[in-house]
Amino acid sequence: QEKIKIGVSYPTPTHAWAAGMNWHAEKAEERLEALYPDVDLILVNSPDPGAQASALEDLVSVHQIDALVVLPFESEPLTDPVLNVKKSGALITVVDRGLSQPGIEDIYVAGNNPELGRVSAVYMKSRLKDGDNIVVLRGIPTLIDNERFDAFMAEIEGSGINVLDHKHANWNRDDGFEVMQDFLSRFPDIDAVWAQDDDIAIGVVAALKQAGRDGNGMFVVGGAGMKETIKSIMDGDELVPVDVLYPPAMIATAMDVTVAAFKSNGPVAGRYILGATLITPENAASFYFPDSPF
Amino acid sequence: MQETISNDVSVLAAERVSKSFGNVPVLFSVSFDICAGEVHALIGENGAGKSTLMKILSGFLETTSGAIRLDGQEISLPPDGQAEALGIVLIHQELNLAEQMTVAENIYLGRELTQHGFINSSEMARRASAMFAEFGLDISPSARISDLSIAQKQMVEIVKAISRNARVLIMDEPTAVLTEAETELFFKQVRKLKAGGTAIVFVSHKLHEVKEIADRVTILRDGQWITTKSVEEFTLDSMAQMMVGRELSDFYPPMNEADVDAEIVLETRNLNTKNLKDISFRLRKGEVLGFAGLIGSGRTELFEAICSLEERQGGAVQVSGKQADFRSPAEARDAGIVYLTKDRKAKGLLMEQGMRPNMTLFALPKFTRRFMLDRAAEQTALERGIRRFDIRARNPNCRTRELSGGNQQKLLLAKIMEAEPRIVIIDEPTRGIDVGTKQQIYHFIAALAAEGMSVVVISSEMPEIIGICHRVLVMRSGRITGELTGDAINENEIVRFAAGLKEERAHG
Amino acid sequence: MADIMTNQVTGARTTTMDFKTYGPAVALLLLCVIGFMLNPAFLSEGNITNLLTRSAFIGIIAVGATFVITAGGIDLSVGSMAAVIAGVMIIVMNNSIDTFGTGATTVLIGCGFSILLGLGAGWINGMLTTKGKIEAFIVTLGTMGIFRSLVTYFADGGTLSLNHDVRGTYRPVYYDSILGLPFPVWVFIAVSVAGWILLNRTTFGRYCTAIGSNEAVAKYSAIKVDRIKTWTYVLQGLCVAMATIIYVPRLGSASSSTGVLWELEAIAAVIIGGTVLKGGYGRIGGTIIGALILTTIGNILNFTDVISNYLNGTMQGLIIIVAVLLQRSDWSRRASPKN
Amino acid sequence: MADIMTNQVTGARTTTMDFKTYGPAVALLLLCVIGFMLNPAFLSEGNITNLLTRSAFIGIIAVGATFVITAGGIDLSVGSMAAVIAGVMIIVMNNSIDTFGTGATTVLIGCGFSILLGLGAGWINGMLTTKGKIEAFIVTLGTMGIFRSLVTYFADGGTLSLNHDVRGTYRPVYYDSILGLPFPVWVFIAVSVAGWILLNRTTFGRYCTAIGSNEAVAKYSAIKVDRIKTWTYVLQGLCVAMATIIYVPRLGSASSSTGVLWELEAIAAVIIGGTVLKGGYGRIGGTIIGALILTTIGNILNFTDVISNYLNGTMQGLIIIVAVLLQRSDWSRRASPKN
Ligand SMILES: Nc1ncnc2c1ncn2[C@@H]1O[C@H](COP(=O)(O)OP(=O)(O)OP(=O)(O)O)[C@@H](O)[C@H]1O
Ligand SMILES: Nc1ncnc2c1ncn2[C@@H]1O[C@H](COP(=O)(O)OP(=O)(O)OP(=O)(O)O)[C@@H](O)[C@H]1O
Ligand SMILES: [Mg+2]
Ligand SMILES: [Mg+2]
Repeated sequence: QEKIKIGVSYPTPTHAWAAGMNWHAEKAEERLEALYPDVDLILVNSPDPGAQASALEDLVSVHQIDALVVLPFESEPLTDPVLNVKKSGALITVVDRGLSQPGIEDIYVAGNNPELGRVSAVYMKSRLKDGDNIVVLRGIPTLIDNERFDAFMAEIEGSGINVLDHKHANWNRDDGFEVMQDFLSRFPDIDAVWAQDDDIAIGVVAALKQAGRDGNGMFVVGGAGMKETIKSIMDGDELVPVDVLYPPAMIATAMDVTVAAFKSNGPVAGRYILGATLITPENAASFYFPDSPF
Repeated sequence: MQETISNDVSVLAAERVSKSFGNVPVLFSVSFDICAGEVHALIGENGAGKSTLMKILSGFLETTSGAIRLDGQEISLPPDGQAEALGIVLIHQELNLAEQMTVAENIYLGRELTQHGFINSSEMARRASAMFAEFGLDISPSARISDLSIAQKQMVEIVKAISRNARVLIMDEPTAVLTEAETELFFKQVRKLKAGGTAIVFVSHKLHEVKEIADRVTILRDGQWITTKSVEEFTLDSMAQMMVGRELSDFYPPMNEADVDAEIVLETRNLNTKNLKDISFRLRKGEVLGFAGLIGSGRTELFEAICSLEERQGGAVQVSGKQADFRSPAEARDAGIVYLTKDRKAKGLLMEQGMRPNMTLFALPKFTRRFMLDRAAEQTALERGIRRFDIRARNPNCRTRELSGGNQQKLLLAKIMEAEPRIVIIDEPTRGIDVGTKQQIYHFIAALAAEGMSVVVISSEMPEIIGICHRVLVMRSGRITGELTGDAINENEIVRFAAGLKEERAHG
Repeated sequence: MADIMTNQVTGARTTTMDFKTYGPAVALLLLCVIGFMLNPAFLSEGNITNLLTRSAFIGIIAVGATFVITAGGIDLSVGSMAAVIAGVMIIVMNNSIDTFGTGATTVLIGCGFSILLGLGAGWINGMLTTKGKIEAFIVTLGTMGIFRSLVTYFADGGTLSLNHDVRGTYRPVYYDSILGLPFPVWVFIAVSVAGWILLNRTTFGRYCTAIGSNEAVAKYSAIKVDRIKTWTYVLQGLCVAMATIIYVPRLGSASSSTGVLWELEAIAAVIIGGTVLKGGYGRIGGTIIGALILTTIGNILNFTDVISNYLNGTMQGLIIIVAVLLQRSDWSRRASPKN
Repeated sequence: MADIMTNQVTGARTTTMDFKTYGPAVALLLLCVIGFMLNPAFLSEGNITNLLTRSAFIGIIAVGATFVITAGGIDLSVGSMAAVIAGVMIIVMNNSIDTFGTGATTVLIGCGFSILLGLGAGWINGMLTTKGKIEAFIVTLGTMGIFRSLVTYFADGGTLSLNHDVRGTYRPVYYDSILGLPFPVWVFIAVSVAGWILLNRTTFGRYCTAIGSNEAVAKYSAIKVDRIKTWTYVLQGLCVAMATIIYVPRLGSASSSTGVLWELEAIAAVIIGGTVLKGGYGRIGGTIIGALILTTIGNILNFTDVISNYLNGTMQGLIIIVAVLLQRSDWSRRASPKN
């Protein structure tokens, strides 16, 4: 009997968030294939946009997929390749990063990047007062990073909080550590740090502790919802009191919805935007997945 | 004083040329000229400045002071071999070939034949073939340089230079690595060029060759012009004497009788390699054993195989009666057997390093104390080597490349002798070495043998083989074809064995 | 006598050369067999076409790299150069729309800019290496960083996108076929043939080989070493520009992640193909097979989920090493002494 | 006369050598002056300490790379090797807790494993290069991919984290100071001194230089070329292991992004320091200064917001090129002819 083939394409995990996504994707594959023997999910990951475009070609020409779940490396370069998949007749589900041309995808599942920046800034404003100083450690220079950063700055604007400087720490612990070390040498008075991402935050915390500047109400806001961070929020850590959710499990959601498109009798096409929830000690437990690598 | 210069006939001339490297002067107001249709030989001790003068005359070096005249006109020669466009071609003392490229590609490098803008490979190969045929050489134009023996490479250099139809052909020791047979082939071409009006400069330490081919001879000593005279006015002895500045008596050392019953220190039985077939011979303690043969007869390969520098394909080697299958040159060295290569530039010395690291490289384990290099001992070794082999470096800190060719050769000899071997194999021991030092080296070899060391001399210089060896083995085509002992060693016999006119079952 | 010797030498040489020549081809064939066994769709026309088209980018760049490497140099900047050229091309085309519309003129202006930039970037690499006398590795490591950060700057950290209508005009350059072969494959073939002729049949190629083989000898043969070396980098730049011209219509965008690691892929293709990294021996044919091998490895890994995704890199590494092991013969022994 | 001459020459020689020797140091000094002018806090004790500690990783790896490069090789796998060693170390330590607790024993077991892995990985690189007769560039490009993907596999694409209590035990190795200098700096100093002695005062170092200058001469000088070359890779592996041992306690984690591009940084440090990429001339002192230069560039760029973040790479590239231009003197002319 002919199987329903669903290709799942996403970037090769090079940092923990992506690894978490990969973990959730694999779990979902196991679960869905067990549930529906006639569904075959094919997971491929690619190290760069060109390779992902190639992988999409291969999914069509070799596997002849019926549906595609894709987390594009970047929006622009993958718009056309995804369009080509669509032309082969496959159902398209886009995850996280929208394509640059509307109307290609049948289903859209995403987190909310500007909201992540905004929620972080709102929290900063709630803890800091006029004239306080913060530094910002950004991710890899990409659209996502820009969206988060711009929304953050827009929200901070007019609050009287000074953003002393912002540097790219590339969603990487080592870079977070080194950039923070240098910020600490450079600015004698820092009241809080927006690290944007939990990996960077880990490096920032290490640098703060090394310099002995982790007291006096200093705090760091990361993002994404790494399990270690959530655990320490649950334990009431002062230095990293909150986190802003950007769930890697969204890929599983997308796979569920896509399979549902073949299996459900209800309509599934549409947009599913997941919130950028502020994780606090009160709600942390519900975002804690101890088995995930992230 | 420069009465021999007559500007109206000389094609190329140096006038009161001086040259210093940094602050070291090596030529002092030297004048030199070449006329069309003559062979002008330049001789002198190692480091006298011959190569320097030749490079100046062909534009590879600039003068510090003095003038160069081409056809009587003062000229400043363009650098880097571009003087070729003016008809001046230099064969460097050291090989200058691109190893990975083929013979034909090298011969035409820089002036490829083209057709409609594309390289005409077949035509170049055809012409190269024709030139080799005219020479009487069998080298394939499509062979890669790296696969040729050093003598073949030298012939390629010569053919390359001759093919350029130069007006002035300057040759810096072209015959140093050639056997007499090849030298004859070469001289035939030289005479032909001379007849065609080419002006030729010939540098050599083989004085009999100078006597044979040159019309005029200029002698340099320590960078000073000594004399320029017609070749008839010299005898071999007077040439040597004027070069060295002293009388050279007892050129070859007195030969002590070889002890035919001395123990056998090295023996091979039915040794085979890629090009060698069933080589068997014996070397006795205190013996000087010569190996003669033509280009590619396999002498080098034989001893490289024994020292594990080349692959062996069967056969047995014994050193002092014990099986000796060395797995590395280091094992051979530690067993007291060393090989001195004739290819000093590619295999012998680190040209970019100083003299000291080169001197001790081969025997380096000897120079360690508590795991550290003993630099004082290295320095002592260098000083010893310089004294023993009369290495003349104006600047002891100079890099090896800056030494004159002959002094490099001496350094190589000193390097190998640092290992204090019991058996030493010297491939072309006096390649590029002046007569004075040659004499010293011959006496040195004789002294080694007298002390009970065994010496193998691979040489293309017949007089040398005859002058210092107790016994001579002749090789041809990868086999030993003859053996000569004592008074039976003479040029005639060697040539007959080497050329295949005579053959006996060698019994070593 | 000498006759026998010479013949023996020549004979031995031919066999080794053959193995050397066919080694990469054998490796590629083996890969194809493996691919077919894993999934017969591997040999489908669609997949073969995809594979060839994909190889075109790296292949064209690698043809340029063959010259640089043959002449004893190296260029680590090609990936970033491609990115910055793509970026500037897109900016230029988007800005030309007002004046020239969204038609072929705009695309041609973009392509012209691409070529100019490629030549210019190559010339800078070449001059810094020859006149500046800095080692090529350092020069191109430097320009690699510079180009990469310039494209990030131009794109403001994001992605530069080609105007939608211009893309429509430009699209066929990547997606259309002539006589059943996609256009990029034709460009690849043309560049390969031109490269082969240039390397093997012109004095320029001969000089590259001579310089890589022994710079002093080349210099003494009155070859203008610096000029030829500079030209190899300029040629490399030109190849990068051509690869970019067919790359841009594929994805219609450029960002700081465009062309990452292409330099290593290009160099790997060249060396897998049998060119000697230290210079002095280059093979365009081998380079092309090398590029095909690399793309095929990626393609095959997309074909199977037998292997954990995370181990793709392991497979790639192993295959590259084995492919070279296949053709190692005794070449390296011969080539290694720098003499 | 000859005497006077000799002295004069030695004089001349010394000046060129001096410029060569001090070139990198001058560049470093200039950078420090610039740093200070941009922000006086640059010269604060805290920042200098940070800078030295950071340089330790790349510095230690670069000391190993100096040997590999001096002997005419290259190792592109060091960054990935560091990542995989760090990963395995963490796994081993986490698994040792049940048996050995969270004390020093566990940490020592981890370190022991690290050393073994480093030696083993280096040995594999060395054997493939020498016995396998594959070019070092390809071998280590292959192992680079393999190591990188192995750590991704072990970490399941994510991050491997060291048990919290073990980290407590291990932490001082990165964060504690002895006599005012952090422990990693001491290790760096020790490795540098050992490396200097090894390269300049032992037969091994002499042999590396000889092999790098001319492999054939080395062979004819009874040097076991293959063995020495293999040892350089083993030494490189050891250096990577040591760098990893001081890296792991810093953040207590390893992931697939650990050590990315360290290979290029290490090679750049070596070459900025004056070692010749083609081999035959190596300088440990230069390498150390090279490593400091690279770290200082990054540090300075974090100290100013004059330059757009996106242009960091441009500044880095420019500074590297200029630093090398500063010390080019006439060395490259001397070194360029291969024979
Ligand atoms: N590039 C150089 N730099 C410094 N000194 C040099 C250089 N080239 C040659 N010399 C020195 O110049 C002197 C003359 O050398 P040259 O090579 O001309 O001697 P030669 O007469 O050719 O000797 P040989 O018979 O040994 O070849 C030597 O003392 C040599 O050390
Ligand atoms: N590595 C090699 N590969 C192929 N042929 C070789 C190799 N080495 C030497 N030969 C060939 O083997 C033959 C023997 O050369 P060998 O150098 O031993 O002779 P020789 O008696 O020393 O003479 P020559 O004076 O030419 O050195 C030559 O024809 C040479 O070209
Ligand atoms: Mg000379
Ligand atoms: Mg020989």
